[in-house]
Amino acid sequence: MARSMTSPALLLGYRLYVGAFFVFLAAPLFAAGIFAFNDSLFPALPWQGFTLDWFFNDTEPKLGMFHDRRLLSGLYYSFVIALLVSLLSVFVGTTNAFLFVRREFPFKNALYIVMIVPLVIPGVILGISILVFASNIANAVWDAWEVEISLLRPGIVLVVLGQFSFIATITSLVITARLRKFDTSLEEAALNLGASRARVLFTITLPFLRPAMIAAGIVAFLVSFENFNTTLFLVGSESPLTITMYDRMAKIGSTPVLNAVSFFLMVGSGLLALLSVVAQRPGQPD
Amino acid sequence: MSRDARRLSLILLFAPFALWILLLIALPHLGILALSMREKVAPRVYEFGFGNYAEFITEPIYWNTLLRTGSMSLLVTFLALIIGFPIAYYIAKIAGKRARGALFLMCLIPLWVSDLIRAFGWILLLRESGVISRSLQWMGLTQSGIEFLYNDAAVIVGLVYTVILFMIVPLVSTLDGMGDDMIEAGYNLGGNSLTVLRRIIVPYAMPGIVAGCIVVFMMTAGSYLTPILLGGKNSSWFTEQIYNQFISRFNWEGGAAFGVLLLLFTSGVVWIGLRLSGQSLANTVARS
Amino acid sequence: MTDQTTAAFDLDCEGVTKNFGTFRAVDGVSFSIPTGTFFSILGPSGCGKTTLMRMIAGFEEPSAGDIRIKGKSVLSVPPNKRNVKMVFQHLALFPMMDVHDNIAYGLRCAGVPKAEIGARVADVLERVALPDLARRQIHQLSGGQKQRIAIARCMALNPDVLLLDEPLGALDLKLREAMKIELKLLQHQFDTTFVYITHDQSEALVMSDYVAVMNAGRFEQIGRPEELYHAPATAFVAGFVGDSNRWSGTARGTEGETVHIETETGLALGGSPRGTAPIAAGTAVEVFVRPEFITVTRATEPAPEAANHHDGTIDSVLFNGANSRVLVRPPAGGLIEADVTLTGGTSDLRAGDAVRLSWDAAQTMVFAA
Amino acid sequence: MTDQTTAAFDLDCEGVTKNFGTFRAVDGVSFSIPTGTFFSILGPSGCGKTTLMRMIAGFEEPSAGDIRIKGKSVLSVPPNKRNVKMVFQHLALFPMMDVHDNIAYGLRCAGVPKAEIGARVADVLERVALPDLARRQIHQLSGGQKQRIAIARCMALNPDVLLLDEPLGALDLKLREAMKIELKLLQHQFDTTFVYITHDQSEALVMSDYVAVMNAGRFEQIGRPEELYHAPATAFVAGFVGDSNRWSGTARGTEGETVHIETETGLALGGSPRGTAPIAAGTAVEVFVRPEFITVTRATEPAPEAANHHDGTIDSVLFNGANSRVLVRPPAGGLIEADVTLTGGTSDLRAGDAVRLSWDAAQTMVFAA
Amino acid sequence: GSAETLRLLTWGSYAPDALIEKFEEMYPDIEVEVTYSNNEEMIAKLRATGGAGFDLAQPSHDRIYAPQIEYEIYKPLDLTKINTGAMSKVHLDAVLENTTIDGEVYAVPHQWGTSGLMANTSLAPDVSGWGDLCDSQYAGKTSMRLRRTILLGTAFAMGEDPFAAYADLDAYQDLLDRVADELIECKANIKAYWQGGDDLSAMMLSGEIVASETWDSTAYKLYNENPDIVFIPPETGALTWIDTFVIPAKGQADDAAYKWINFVLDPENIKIMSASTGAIAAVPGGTELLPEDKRAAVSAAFSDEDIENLKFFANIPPGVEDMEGKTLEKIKAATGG
Ligand SMILES: Nc1ncnc2c1ncn2[C@@H]1O[C@H](COP(=O)(O)OP(=O)(O)OP(=O)(O)O)[C@@H](O)[C@H]1O
Ligand SMILES: Nc1ncnc2c1ncn2[C@@H]1O[C@H](COP(=O)(O)OP(=O)(O)OP(=O)(O)O)[C@@H](O)[C@H]1O
Ligand SMILES: NCCCCNCCCN
Ligand SMILES: [Mg+2]
Ligand SMILES: [Mg+2]
Repeated sequence: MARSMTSPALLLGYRLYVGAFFVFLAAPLFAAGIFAFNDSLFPALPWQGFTLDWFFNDTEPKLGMFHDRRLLSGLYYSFVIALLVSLLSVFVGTTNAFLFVRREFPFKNALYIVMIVPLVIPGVILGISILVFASNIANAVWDAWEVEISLLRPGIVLVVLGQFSFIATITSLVITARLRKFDTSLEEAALNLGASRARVLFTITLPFLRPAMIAAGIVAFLVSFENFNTTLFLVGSESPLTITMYDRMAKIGSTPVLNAVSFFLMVGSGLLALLSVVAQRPGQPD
Repeated sequence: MSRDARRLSLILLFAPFALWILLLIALPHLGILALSMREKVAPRVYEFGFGNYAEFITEPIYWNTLLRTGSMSLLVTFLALIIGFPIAYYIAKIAGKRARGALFLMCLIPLWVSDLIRAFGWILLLRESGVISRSLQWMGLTQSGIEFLYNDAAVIVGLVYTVILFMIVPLVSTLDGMGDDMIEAGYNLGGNSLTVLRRIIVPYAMPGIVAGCIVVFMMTAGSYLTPILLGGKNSSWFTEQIYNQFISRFNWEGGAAFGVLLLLFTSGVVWIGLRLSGQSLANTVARS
Repeated sequence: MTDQTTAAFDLDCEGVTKNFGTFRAVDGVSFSIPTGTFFSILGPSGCGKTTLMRMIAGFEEPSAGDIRIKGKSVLSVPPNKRNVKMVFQHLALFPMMDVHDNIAYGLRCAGVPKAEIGARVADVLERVALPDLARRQIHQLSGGQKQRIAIARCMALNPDVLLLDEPLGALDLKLREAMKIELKLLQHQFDTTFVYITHDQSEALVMSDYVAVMNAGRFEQIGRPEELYHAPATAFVAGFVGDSNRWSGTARGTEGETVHIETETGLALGGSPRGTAPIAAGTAVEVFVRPEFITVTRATEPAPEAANHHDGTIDSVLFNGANSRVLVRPPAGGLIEADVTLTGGTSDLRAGDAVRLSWDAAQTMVFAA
Repeated sequence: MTDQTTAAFDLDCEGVTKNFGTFRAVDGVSFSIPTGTFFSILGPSGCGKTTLMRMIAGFEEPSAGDIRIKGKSVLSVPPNKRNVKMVFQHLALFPMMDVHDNIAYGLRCAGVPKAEIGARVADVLERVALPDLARRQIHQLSGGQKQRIAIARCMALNPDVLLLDEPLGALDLKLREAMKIELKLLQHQFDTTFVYITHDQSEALVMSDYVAVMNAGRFEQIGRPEELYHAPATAFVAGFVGDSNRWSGTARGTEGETVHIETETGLALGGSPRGTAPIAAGTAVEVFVRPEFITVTRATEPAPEAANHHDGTIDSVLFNGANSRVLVRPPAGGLIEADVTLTGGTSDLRAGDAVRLSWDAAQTMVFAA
Repeated sequence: GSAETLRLLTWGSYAPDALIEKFEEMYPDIEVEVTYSNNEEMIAKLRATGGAGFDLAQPSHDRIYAPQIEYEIYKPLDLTKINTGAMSKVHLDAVLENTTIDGEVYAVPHQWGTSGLMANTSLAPDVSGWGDLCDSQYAGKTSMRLRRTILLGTAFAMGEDPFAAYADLDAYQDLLDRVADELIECKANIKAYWQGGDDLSAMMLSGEIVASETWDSTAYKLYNENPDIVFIPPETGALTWIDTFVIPAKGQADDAAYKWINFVLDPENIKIMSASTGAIAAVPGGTELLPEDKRAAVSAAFSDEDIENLKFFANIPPGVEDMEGKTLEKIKAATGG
């Protein structure tokens, strides 16, 4: 192992550094989480005592998150959006994987780069470009026929499309990587054993891809859930949670209920992340 | 499969990709490109021209902000690399097999919450009445509270925090692929730790380093919430300018021009970076 | 086993050719395999073995020629409808299924009733002597077990022909040795035609009833292992099958059965002409002598009667138990390998010893180059 | 080559032990390697070979014992200061450098002046017979070329000892055969002490001056290849080195040099006691007979004089050119392997033939179990 | 089910849950969905949608005319459906005057309030004018929101009338440049620019700052927490805004929108509303409908003189928004300290 080369003192120093790094990683989350339990109207020291009011209390001024309908509906929209985004992204990620791993077509390498590009375009620009594009179409249609295509106006559909526009790259990369590892002789073996092409797809190839599809779906879900920059420009009246929280922070004032939501999200995402790890390794050493 | 079936299935596989890239990436970007070349001459009267770009060039505020955003993003990228590399190396090469997975997962923890909550957390820690300042007071290290928030350092800390895992992940995966025997061979042939790091580990990890730097740089330059929420009165970020153009000034044309400029600028920086490191997008970002 | 019309040959190929663009990977290959034979195709890497097998299985379409299974052309039969099963080089067991499901897969595809599947899986597992592994995951199997499951998965479908593409390639040395013998026993046991691809001559020789030696897309020779070894039809076969000392040279004249050769290194040899091309004085030739036919005696001791005698000193002794060998350097230069028996006693040959090498003209195979 | 004080032994280990937690991977290993020797460490997977080698190279610290290079203890010398170079199992060539830079790396580390480096790289490339590859990228090399570059990279530094950890493991069969001989020639050529790790007995036997057989962290025997093969000190060595027929059984009594055995399968054998443990009537024993010492004669023909005779029928004939073998089934059951020469003529043995197997008591190695 | 949705685009706290629940109880077919926003974002959103996506919005009275001219994002109101009689005449007239285009009325008033100063009187006793935020004795302990309000306030503090300057945009640009210089110089004095109500409250309550530019409503809330913190109408006059109701051009629930407008005019509902917003309803006696504590805060803040001196935000002519925006950017980007 590569560690054998370092002296014990150096190794200890190294470990301390790594430890400090993880403290750094945890600190803001810890701060955001812990104040959810502070019995105060402001998320700040001094510590006023422990309370669960910011989760469960049902009256102002300490309205708990589970009674705050705006936060709850934000949570709901976030969930719906994230679900749609992950389904769509996993689907397109899968077709892209087959396209780029299995098929030959002109400009394949260049198009593969094109597929990666959305990941590095600033989210703000994705948001505005899609907003402008959709508005232009909708306005043109309106000007021509006085027909309003509300799907092209800021709202859930645009948010989903906007997030999808770069999350699809993530899922494509994850699923493509897995498909590259797929030994095509498995498919030939199945054909050889008498299976039809469709059967091969559903009994061999897709099951092989499943862990990657699940993991990609979860990543897509998390990234969608926390996205702000792109969503900001595309959101209509159905605001997902990040937007709701931002509005709350910037336009109303933060109370520990925001910490409560943060805490709730940390726990939720933590569980989801754990799930994705489990999904990745059901005893398949490949 | 017959020829026709193959062609049909190719088309079916190609369609989602083409629709995605065309409708959500290419046309919208062409759209803002077109929009950016529209000058407003009077309410509801526009004509073609490069006025929005001229405005950018003649107005130091704008290009200063862009340069500031660019240079701070480079700084953040550099810091993320310097801080993240030892961590990635520890995870990939030093931690035991079990600890490795756990540490890797712990690196992903910041991803569990949104930018907003991360920034919120930093605000709670850094502000004058925040946890750090209060703790220092409590320990008697300082009399009055100290403001750690609302300055460039806070922005950099917050940004490094947000992006560092995107540096660590590709680094871990390339370093993972490097056998321990490579490092041992480096020592065995007489190299000291510095030589091994400089001549073997870093060159080997180059694709990962470049991939990490590209993603981190782009994310930083494109970030919005962190610089706004943690930044001080002097800190403007270029995305904020874009937002202002669009939202506060209803100046879509100007905002579009800024968007195009940001994209060109960051792509240019990435291109130069790839050139200098002799890597390509395909063997860096595409692999991680 | 099945109620198909019996044909003399399980598999017939006739002028099978495959072009990839301008490159001809398989070039007019014809052969017929009698029912129940262990048939090997032996050839160097890239000679077209896999391509030929993939055409038989239906994964590639021949550019020319015909392939018949049990006498019927299968050119228009899609791969999933051919009763030719295949064991892949890396076995291609389905990692997401356990052993039972791997074997049941083909049965399910064939629409075998659920109730029967269990019994047939158990039966075939019994026959490969792994009756208890039905519920194991693939990654829990050892290399040899995987091997047998891959065969079982095919055999459950009672194929007319089983194709095996270098199935031992991925195994380690010791296991490969063991599996050689085992594969032969399994073929006996199933009594099905096996077509076995390999580039390892020892595998081909040990297991096969017949071996086809393939080179650059063509079959050079088809025959029993002993024929190939002792009576190679071409220089390629002589060189590829078994170890040989090999020289290039020129024929100097013929005397009865014996042809006199001078090698490029300057050795004068008497050999027996082989192959179809005639050899006269002046013909450029390739000469092969197997190390086990060369007798090594100390220079001080009497050497046996033989057509060829060469003196030299031992350059190295390669002790390898029963298969030990010496490298002898004759004054003319180059090295000659000869098999010796080393007992570890004081009488053993050592590097530096002066020796005389002797061998018969009959063991000196001469081919026109 | 270097101006170090000459010592009788390039490498000495004394009671070297390595514990991983409670597990003892290497257990009191002692040996001395004379200058310029090809020394192999042969043992099954997991026996501690790599661990021992890593301690010599300095990548692990021994839990006990001493390691001396050219007579000086190196325990406190860091790995990059030991003049022991290592060829790794997967070679560990630096993929981001070309051949020249791989070789120059060590020279640069050693502070060799720039001007000299070019010459030394060219020189060592010459010596491994690859003078033209200096500017090739690593991935453009063939397996054998990589091998030689990995050795060249080490040899450029004039090491006292070169360690090689199963360097042929990743190569394919034919190449491995060729490299065996080549490695031995390279060692001659550089005249440096090679310590070679392998689990392949044929590699160890063919190349080495001395072989140490390792098992479960300990050295079972150190000796010349012939000694190990013909006079194994333990049952483990007898079983691990070379092919053997192997039986478990019980000693029934001793008569002069000969001990009488009954195997578990019911064969009565006369053998010669080996190893250090005394064998008396009733001792449980392991018996080994090498296939090449068993003579096969047809039941109808006279068999040679020998202490052991067993009749049986041939179960299978494994034709493998010079190394052909028959599996004979005696009435008592089990299979006995014997080497035979098959010429492809009509007189060759065939499956089903009745034969008699004969071998001497001296070739029947008996160890107390 | 078949419930109609009223998509309300409004200021934070302008749609308290209690009121929404009450409304939904009253009109079970209507579901209210609220998006919090501010003037700029409201207009930006409606511009992006061409006036679609929302059914009712609440920009301030000065933000209706120009956007409507330029983007046509509002639809004319049917005043007959609105209980205008319940509104206070000053505010209604002011709004109608500002938002009537080609004879069509686009907005009616809802709540009004002022922008001015806030100070912790125990720590900063002498704050009286906009310029005091730049007083070096409060160095590092003041704040402002970097929006047009502070531009206007500073202009007044410099003795100019920015609203008058709207008539001549060149002159206005000149004024803006001078304001910018002033504010850039002031930067060193400022701790941070606040964004919404929250950060301001936190900084003020914790004592991190002692004085700031503010919305009066924010100050009233803090007065409740700490009576030392009071709203201070600047000596040049507090800037008065009226937040209105407008119906976006492609609103799809006009009836529900009118219902909401009338609903919040009900005195009982005004009480709930004002308790939440801290602003004063644009109805006769609106101040009376403020909750006790807020009313106290208002009377602590305003003398009659101050009330006299109120300055309504004037309609923003097209183009001004952009000039101001650029000035703000310039201030933000300047490295003042
Ligand atoms: N799809 C293809 N397109 C072009 N050339 C091909 C294709 N498949 C195989 N070839 C070429 O045909 C030749 C024969 O390939 P094949 O795989 O049949 O060799 P092989 O005898 O199986 O070799 P190995 O022992 O290495 O598996 C090779 O030169 C190979 O490069
Ligand atoms: N760092 C370690 N920690 C714990 N156990 C170890 C470590 N390294 C090796 N071992 C154990 O020590 C034993 C010897 O390992 P070693 O690698 O030396 O075997 P080897 O003889 O080289 O085997 P192979 O031929 O498979 O390479 C093995 O059982 C191994 O699991
Ligand atoms: N410039 C106009 C400001 C209008 C402010 N409305 C404020 C509502 C705050 N709760
Ligand atoms: Mg092949
Ligand atoms: Mg090892």
